[in-house]
Amino acid sequence: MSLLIDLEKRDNVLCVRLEGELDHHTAMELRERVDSALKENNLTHILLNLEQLSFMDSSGLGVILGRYKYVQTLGGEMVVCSISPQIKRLFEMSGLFKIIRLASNETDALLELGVAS
Amino acid sequence: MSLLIDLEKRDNVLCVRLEGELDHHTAMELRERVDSALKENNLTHILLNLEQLSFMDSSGLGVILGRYKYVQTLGGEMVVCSISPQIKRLFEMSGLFKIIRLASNETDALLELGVAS
Amino acid sequence: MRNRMELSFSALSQNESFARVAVGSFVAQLDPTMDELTEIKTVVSEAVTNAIIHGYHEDNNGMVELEVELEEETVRLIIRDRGTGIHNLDEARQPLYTSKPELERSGMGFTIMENFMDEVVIESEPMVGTTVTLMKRLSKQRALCN
Amino acid sequence: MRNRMELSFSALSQNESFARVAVGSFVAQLDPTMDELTEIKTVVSEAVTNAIIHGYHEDNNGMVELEVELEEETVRLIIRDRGTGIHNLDEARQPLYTSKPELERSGMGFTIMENFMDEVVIESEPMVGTTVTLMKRLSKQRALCN
Ligand SMILES: Nc1ncnc2c1ncn2[C@@H]1O[C@H](COP(=O)(O)OP(=O)(O)O)[C@@H](O)[C@H]1O
Ligand SMILES: Nc1ncnc2c1ncn2[C@@H]1O[C@H](COP(=O)(O)OP(=O)(O)O)[C@@H](O)[C@H]1O
Repeated sequence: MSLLIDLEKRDNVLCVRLEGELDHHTAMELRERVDSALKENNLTHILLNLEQLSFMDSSGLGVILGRYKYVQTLGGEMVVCSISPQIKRLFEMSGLFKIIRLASNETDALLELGVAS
Repeated sequence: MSLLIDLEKRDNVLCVRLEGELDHHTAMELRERVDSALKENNLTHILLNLEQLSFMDSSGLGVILGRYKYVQTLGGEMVVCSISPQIKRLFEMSGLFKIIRLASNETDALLELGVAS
Repeated sequence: MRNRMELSFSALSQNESFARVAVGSFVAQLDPTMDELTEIKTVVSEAVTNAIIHGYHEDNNGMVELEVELEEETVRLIIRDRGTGIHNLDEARQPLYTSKPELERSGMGFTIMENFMDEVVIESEPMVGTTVTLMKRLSKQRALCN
Repeated sequence: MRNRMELSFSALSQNESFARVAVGSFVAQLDPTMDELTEIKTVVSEAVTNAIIHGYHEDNNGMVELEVELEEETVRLIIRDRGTGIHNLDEARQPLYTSKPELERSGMGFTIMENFMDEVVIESEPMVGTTVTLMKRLSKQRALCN
């Protein structure tokens, strides 16, 4: 697998840490694993940490937007943190940065989601 | 360049340290650099350190045998040291290990060539 | 010196990363910057993914074709499928347009290609297939002239 | 699942490492051991170098063709050139035989292929070209059965 997905529960937040490459192939697995972790643990918020992500393309934008829309239907929120300049460019190009909240690191992201770390 | 060639003069020995990949493409440069360093410095012995060599194929066997023959015409000797199990297999397959002296590390190789380190 | 390669592979999603590695390793011969290399890998990923998802509807009997030509500081890429083709090219090129929202596509593939490359030409015919031709001039040689 | 790729590239020596990276990255999908991966990269290097040096005499208008097919635990490789061909195949396969000693060739290319692969078939016709077909079964699946 070229994408490692690390999932951790912090209060009512699912922390998702990605390492490797997020493309169409790996996006499908990410979607499944995140959605079922939310359901199984009855969580509504997502923290998405992209610090160790070495590659992302528009399929990554799609799966991130998809998770954002999904937690919205649950009344939850999503914060994305630690994104590289290259991935930030994709967020800007697509306008995603206007709807998805960005934080510079995980601590800030957890604070935004109301979890004191 | 996929092969880094480090050359150092120790007494009458040319120490050649390789890092990266030794194939037909990089063998041509190795031959030129080693032969001209021998000539310019009037050296007759070669120590070839393969510790950092990550890949080698039969073109590597050819250039090593070629240097061995060349120092022989100069009345010199060659010792190869720090070779990986994978490269050792190629030496065995070709019978090269019967004519070229191997040492487990650079200190031993220098001793074999009469240089105290 | 001119250097060319042609690559074709089964329309399987695990080949998306393979295509990026192959093109990246070939283009690395021109010594691009890290950003340029990432941009090239990204557009390859976009066009190859489109061929697999849209061109072949993930039928892995389809073959995705790729051509790369290096000449001086210029990288030319062609990505081709012999799949469904595109009915309305103007619509397809719109940012955020996607014909497969159910697959959570972002509709940003063509927009990214246009942002990252110097030239983007899309030719497509329904039932025949799609050919995307991309060109990028690397900065390095011009930087050396300064 | 069956996965196939075809690759062709200019007969330039800098493409030898590119060919190893491309094949290595494709075969990595079968999760070979490090030794198996090195063996496969080595035989690709041997056959591609032969096509460039012997088949095309380093004329970079020539194109080296490569095919890789993965099926279950089996890797099938074809390396083809449309160059000079081999006059005497039995002689060419001898360990240490080389027609270009002046280039410091070791004459070990075919011997290495035979040692590292489970099947080696060489077809060649003077003035038409040479096709080397190689097959290797990876150990992993069999290890899992134990
Ligand atoms: N190779 C292709 N074959 C058929 N249709 C395509 C192809 N590439 C793109 N398209 C069409 O163009 C649309 C926009 O493509 P793109 O901007 O890459 O967004 P996305 O892939 O996210 O849908 C696709 O939704 C599809 O309808
Ligand atoms: N693709 C080819 N086209 C023409 N001749 C070839 C080709 N491959 C091998 N040969 C011939 O077979 C001989 C043995 O090949 P090999 O064992 O790889 O040794 P080497 O490449 O070191 O000469 C070569 O010297 C050459 O004469």
